[in-house]
Amino acid sequence: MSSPTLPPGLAIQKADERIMTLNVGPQHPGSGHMRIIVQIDGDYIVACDPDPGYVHRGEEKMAEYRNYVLNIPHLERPVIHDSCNILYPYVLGAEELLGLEVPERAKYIRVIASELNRCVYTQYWLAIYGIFLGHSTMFMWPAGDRELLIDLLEKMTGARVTHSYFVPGGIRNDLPANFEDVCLRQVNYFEKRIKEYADVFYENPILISRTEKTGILSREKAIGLGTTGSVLRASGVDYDVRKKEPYDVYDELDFETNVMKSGDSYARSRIPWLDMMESCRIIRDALQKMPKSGSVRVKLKPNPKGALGSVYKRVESGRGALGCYIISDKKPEPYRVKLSVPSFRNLIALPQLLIGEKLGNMPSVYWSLNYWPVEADR
Amino acid sequence: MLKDLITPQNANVFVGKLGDILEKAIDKPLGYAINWGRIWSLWPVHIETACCSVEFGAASSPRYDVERFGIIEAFGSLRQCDLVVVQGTITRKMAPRLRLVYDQMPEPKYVIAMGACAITGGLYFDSYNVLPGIDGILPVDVYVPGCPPRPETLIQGCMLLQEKIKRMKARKFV
Amino acid sequence: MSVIAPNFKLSEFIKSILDNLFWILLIMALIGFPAIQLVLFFIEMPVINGELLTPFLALTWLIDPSRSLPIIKAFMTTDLFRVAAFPGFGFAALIAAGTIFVERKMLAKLQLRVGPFYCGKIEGILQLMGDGLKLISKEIIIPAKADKPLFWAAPVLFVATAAAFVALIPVAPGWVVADVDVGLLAVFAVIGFFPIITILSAWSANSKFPFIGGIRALYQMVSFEIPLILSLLGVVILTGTLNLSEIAASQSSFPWIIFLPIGAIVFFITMLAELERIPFDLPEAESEIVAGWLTEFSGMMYGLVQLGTYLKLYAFAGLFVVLFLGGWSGPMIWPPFPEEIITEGIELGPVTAQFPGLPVFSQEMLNGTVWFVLKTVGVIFFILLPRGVFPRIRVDMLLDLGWKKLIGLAFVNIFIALGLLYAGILGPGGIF
Amino acid sequence: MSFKKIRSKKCAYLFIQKLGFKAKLVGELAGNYSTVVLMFGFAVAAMAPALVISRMLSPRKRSNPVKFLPMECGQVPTGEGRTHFMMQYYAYILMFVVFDVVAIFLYAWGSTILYLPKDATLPIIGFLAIVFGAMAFALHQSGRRDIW
Amino acid sequence: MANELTEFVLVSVALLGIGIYGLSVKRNAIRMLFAIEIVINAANLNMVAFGRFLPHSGGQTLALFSIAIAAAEVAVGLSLIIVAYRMYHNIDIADFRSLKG
Amino acid sequence: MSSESEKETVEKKTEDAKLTADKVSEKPTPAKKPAPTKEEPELPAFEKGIADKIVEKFGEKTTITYVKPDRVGIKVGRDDVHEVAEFTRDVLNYDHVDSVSGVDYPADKEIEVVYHLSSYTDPTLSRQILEVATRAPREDDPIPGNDATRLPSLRDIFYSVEFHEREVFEMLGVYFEGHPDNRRLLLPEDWADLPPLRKDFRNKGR
Amino acid sequence: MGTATGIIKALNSGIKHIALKRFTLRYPEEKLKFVGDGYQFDPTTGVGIAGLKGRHMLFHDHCTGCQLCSIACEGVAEAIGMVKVPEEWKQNKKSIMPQIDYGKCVFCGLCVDACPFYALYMTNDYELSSFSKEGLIYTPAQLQVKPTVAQDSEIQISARGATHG
Amino acid sequence: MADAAFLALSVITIGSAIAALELRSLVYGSIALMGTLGGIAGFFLLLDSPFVAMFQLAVYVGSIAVLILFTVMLVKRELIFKKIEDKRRKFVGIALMLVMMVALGAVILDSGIKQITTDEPAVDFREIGEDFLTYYWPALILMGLILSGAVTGALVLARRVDEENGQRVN
Ligand code: SF4
Ligand code: SF4
Ligand code: SF4
Repeated sequence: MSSPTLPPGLAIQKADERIMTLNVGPQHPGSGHMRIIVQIDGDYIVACDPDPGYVHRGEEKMAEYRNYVLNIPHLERPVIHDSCNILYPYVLGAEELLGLEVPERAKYIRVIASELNRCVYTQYWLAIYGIFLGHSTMFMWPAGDRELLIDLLEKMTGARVTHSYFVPGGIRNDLPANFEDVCLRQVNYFEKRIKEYADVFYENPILISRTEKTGILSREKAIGLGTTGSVLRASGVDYDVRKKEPYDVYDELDFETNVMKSGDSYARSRIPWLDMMESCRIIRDALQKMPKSGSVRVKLKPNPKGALGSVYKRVESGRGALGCYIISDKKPEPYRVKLSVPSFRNLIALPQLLIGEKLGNMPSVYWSLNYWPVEADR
Repeated sequence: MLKDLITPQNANVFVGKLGDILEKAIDKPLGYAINWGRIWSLWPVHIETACCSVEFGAASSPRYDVERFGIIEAFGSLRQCDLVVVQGTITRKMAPRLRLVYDQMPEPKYVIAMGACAITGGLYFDSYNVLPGIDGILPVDVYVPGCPPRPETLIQGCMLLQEKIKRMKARKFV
Repeated sequence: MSVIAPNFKLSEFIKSILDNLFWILLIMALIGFPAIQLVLFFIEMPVINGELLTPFLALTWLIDPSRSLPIIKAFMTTDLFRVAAFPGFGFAALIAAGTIFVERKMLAKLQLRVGPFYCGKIEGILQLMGDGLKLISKEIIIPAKADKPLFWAAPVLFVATAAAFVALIPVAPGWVVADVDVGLLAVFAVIGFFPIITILSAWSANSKFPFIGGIRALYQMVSFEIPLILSLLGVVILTGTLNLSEIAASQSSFPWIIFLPIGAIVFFITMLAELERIPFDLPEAESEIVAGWLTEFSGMMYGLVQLGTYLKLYAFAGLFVVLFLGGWSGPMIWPPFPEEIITEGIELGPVTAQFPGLPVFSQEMLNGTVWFVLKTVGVIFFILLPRGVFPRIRVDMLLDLGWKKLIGLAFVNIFIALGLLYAGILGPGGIF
Repeated sequence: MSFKKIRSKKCAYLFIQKLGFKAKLVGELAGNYSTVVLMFGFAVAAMAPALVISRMLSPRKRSNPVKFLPMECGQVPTGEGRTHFMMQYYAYILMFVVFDVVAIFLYAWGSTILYLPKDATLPIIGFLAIVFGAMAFALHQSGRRDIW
Repeated sequence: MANELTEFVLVSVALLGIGIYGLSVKRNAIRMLFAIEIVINAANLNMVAFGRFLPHSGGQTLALFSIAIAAAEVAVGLSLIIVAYRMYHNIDIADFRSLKG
Repeated sequence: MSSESEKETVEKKTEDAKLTADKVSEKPTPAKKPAPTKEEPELPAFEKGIADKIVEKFGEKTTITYVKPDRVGIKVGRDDVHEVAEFTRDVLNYDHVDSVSGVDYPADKEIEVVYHLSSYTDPTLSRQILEVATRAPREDDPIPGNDATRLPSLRDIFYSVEFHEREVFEMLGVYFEGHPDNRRLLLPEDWADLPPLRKDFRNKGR
Repeated sequence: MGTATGIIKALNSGIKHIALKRFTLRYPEEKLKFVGDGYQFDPTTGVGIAGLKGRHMLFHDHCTGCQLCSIACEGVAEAIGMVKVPEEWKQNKKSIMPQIDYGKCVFCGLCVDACPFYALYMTNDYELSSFSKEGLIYTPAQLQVKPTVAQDSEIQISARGATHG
Repeated sequence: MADAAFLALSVITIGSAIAALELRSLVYGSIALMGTLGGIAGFFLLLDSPFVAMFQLAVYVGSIAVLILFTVMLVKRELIFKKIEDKRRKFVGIALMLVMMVALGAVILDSGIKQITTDEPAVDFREIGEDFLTYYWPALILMGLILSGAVTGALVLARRVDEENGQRVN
């Protein structure tokens, strides 16, 4: 992990004179909820310092005051549009600590909900990626098609984004009547729609030439930096928690992981799109294999107490492996909850990727890291 | 007799009266027109403060499309904007920046507090890093509750704001 | 808690307008008409219909509509009318306004949404007015360390330069503000002013993002000026004139785009770049440099820059039409005026008033204008379309495109034109 | 000379209705251009009031000095706005200055080509060849990053 | 008034004078470039004026030629100034004298 | 150290938990697909092997906290953590750190920092998480960066801990020696209170 | 040439979309339908499942004033406060009932889950924006009001794209 | 009309020429220089040579002025607003200027130039191109060489020599 070097021809004579410091954010269309301090020499970025923490709300501290159930609304707030997935490891861990056993049907419904949520997240990410590339249609189409799945989730859980759907011991309420048909119809249409993105986004020569060969993260670097999710898989490492360490019923479902070798922004932006198609496949498969009836939730005692010990659970969220480390000390409240979030893990790659890039590549490289600032800040 | 009437004082009074009448006459239609323009062209500033920005984005997506109300999202610079939608939690790190953004915007400007966090702190009422609502730092015009508010609720909030602008005085003085 | 004043009623609004009308009429009667008379007495008047326009005559003409037509016609031949209204500023601003509306609606349709809808009841056609009124009543912020004269002047100069560009575009045979015999060169000269205004305004704002944006704009406009100039040389070679009206007239049988498609494509791309439209909107790339050189402009200043941009868009589209699509030429679709209108004029029902010599514009001119507007709108559509389809490109790619690919293509175009000329297909003694 | 000859010979080339109007008096031709200036002036005269009216109508609050700082993404700005700053593409501007001349120069040739014998194209071909050489070199140079 | 050659020549003489004043007084390299431009323009004006009054195309032709050369000169001149500025961080001609050694 | 007794209880409890967990994971897969989860009985042996390797190398310096399916926990003294990390990277093939969590134990007057290691390159380790815990002394009146709460930084071994360690530094006041960039990350620039994740820092009203 | 075909393809796709139907839900005129196909909402009583993100509805005759909802909410957002209701309502012995501050409520539905007497439900009435913070506090009397359900749009998929109808 | 235009142009040209040299800020100086160049273009128009006039506008104002502005913005902010001139030489310069103007003016007014007036039609701009391609073609080639040499030389000059130890400190 040698320190990044400047590109040839960029040695600077008098640093104070030619370098301009730009604050990108927090009020900036290309920063999200964070600030990136970049220093540019002409058109080239020579130094970059991400400054997250604008949405740091102390979730982990607050989780120490609430019992296992009341924590649920809190812990899904970091990624409200991927709320099923961010709750997933916590719920799995809490189930292990509380010694609960989830009914079969609930497991399938959880998988469906989390895959739907993954698509919803990815579509939103794609939409913002469009804004960052100056492509307003690329914002509108995914943001619109995303609503199809949000509609499904709304039918399942009653809420558009913050579902609070997973609880220790299962899910909160059963699927509505006639859900399978509606789900199949809308997911099929959704899949058809996202395939249409190819012409305008992914095979658009301008987009390709803008993102290809920019911000290249080599395989070794990707591993060494501990990146995860699409960033990792774009660099040629085939690692998906759903495959490697299947939780719930993922080992019974039929899907592939997508890997690309090049490790540039283009690969990083294309992998989530391919993943969405796999998600559609998983949803259809799960709808088929799901037991048609049965209980979906084990009844919890009020204020359940966790067993003494600790668990570390992880799942594959829309951004990558999401771990949850819970320490319990036999009280109704967990002693410590730590979310190991993929955004925070991917953020470390940002300075590495940006230095030496052109200023025009900054938004695309930054957002191709599949970064959601609120999650990183917790 | 007529000569007595035409004095400088009387002329002054006459001109003053004329001015008053003119101002009154101009004030209302002009104010109405200006307010009408302001109603239909609310450009929100691009500041995301927390997770409510997801639903703010959804509100400008094709399904809800706030551009129907003349609200365009894609404005980069705060100098051209007139609406701050505080999209959620204001942390102690963000608060001074938010205030600065508000200060740097041109008059007239409006504030919508979106989400429980922006109104009272919401879920984070006991967090160490979150402000209990933004009333302390910005004058809020409309509160939009929810966590996050549905886009419909946000649109309803915008309509309330339009209603409010309609009833505001357009200018202090000509 | 905010206090809300009672609602403002539409009836009061109407009443206040009536009030105003009353006052305006009163002031007109008391001050306006005497003033006009005075002016008419002291100013040299034109001769219309063989009569010297004396004040009394003018008054009678004001009363009798049929006699006022000559005045209008005489006014329409003046430079002021051309500059302010028809082929000049008013016409261009109207098309620019239409463009903004169409752009928003079309983009919305492409993105499967509605676009402006509620402002102005019918599909949001008054949206632009709303924006304009808002902008004009918005505070203008001048940054503290800005260079004030330049900062104030930049938006106005921008509009003015765009207007000067508009002045060179012929709309119909004989209807052009400035019929200049080196019109094409004049166009290049005017285009050359935009980078200067941009960089000056960017420099004057004394802020980082405008400065970067201004420099980007400069690079962009400057680099694409050369392919722009070269891509039009083909047309000049084939017509042998630099006068835009003559170039347009030379295409009465077929437009040059048939023979010089490469030149047209190159010109179109450079046009997009000069207009700073997506995919070449780097100077305003909001995700990189906030709003580029417009970052510090607030209120009406921003509005003026937008107006200038769209005037420029109209002018470029018009130039494309004139150079490659045959300008105003097209089959006659305007219905001919009935004989009696031309000779006798119209009789208006109960109040018997005759308007002899009514068709203020000739049939050819109206037809030409219709064709010109139709073609321009078509070109504008194609200028607007990429905004929905392409992302923004990067500075180095842009410069590469301009300097390597487009200049090469422009020379290919020149050699095609030369080949056509020397092979005897076009030109003196050619087949066509 | 040849140009006059062709003009008198009645050009068979029908596209051109008339050849350029020639001024008898000094400054006669300038009248055509005055309308461009008039248009420029009209736009200034019409748009400057817009700014003035806007200044009159708009509410103004200047109590806050922060408002007049340069805008920098919600951050109190640091450093100089107009820094000594340059992008790496200075070479393109240098090239522009030279090739702009060349490009407009070609119009002197392009607009006369109809009236000239064919062998008059040779000098311009030579000229272009030289300029192409220079341009190739310049483009090669401008690809370098260290020019600014 | 404008129908006479003399006026144009006089204007050009005035410009020439101003240019020479600038060249002799200013030490700012960029200002000196301005002065040079003014002198060149005075010359161009003369050329075109004579070309118009003794109707001959040579005047305009030479003026075009001169403008083109001026563009080349400015490009080289500014490059020189930039090189010098990069070395000395100043644009004072007096500082550049040490260029010679 | 008083934590030993606690550790034993933890071990017992986790064994119980493991049993229940086994039961849970056996139930839903009766006969559908035997393939992927077939080696489940052997797995603890594999994890045991990892644990044994560490114990073999370091002996007394490390203690095994627990061995569960796919999870191994070890505990190291603060002086040896660097060495152990190097060993896990070079010999055991763990190549990155998933998460770094700081846990405050006011009763023990210690702060624990837990590294969760996992591996992308070694396919046999893809299910594994190795938990390396180490403890630093805790001070009641912390002056972050300038007191005894210090640990060696693992950044030169696992680059991926860079931001995590910055976070732990500001959240618990553990100074990492050898970390090049011990700056504040998430909290406001003017934060002057206790590090917030310490147990004696109370949220308002709680 | 790949570039050219790519550009043409993109333009083509863009133009094709101009012909598609608009997806927009024209909100103030149309509202999303929560009734029927798959939605978990009971139009007759006006109540939905606990996750539904609308305001609450309180059945006065069921509420016993047991404060369980308030206790549940304490861990979430402290949105519920118990207030005295007029004695003459005679709904429950302590004559206290929940009052919800929607400036704080996050619509998690945990209070609904917590209520043992099925007195508290969530509805689909989401139009809660207000000019003032006080306007966001809903007293038991306001909570009793049954929301009107005049909503009829849902996503429909046809050959010319998805629409609301 | 033409007289008024001539007067206005003279004032603009000479005034802005003085301003270009004397204004404190280099940026405003460049703007004033643009005024001079534009004024000269106006004279060209008055002299019925629109091609040259437009050439002047496009080349001088459109590109040379841009290059100058750009270079001005490249130098340090203090230098833009600093007056660098010789105090001692100032009066000498002014005297030189006046002497030259008076002398040349006297010569001109004295010479036969005053008699030259014309009624001939102006030269058409197409004749310029014709000239270049026929009579002046060696000059055209020469110009090509000069321009090529200029761009090559300018680019070679503008290249920055990297310093080896110039790594930035951060
Ligand atoms: S109100 Fe809810 S969604 Fe909005 S910022 Fe707060 S927690 Fe996030
Ligand atoms: S609503 Fe339910 S939980 Fe709340 S006080 Fe009434 S009965 Fe008790
Ligand atoms: S929905 Fe949640 S936040 Fe709202 S009152 Fe009920 S428990 Fe409290």
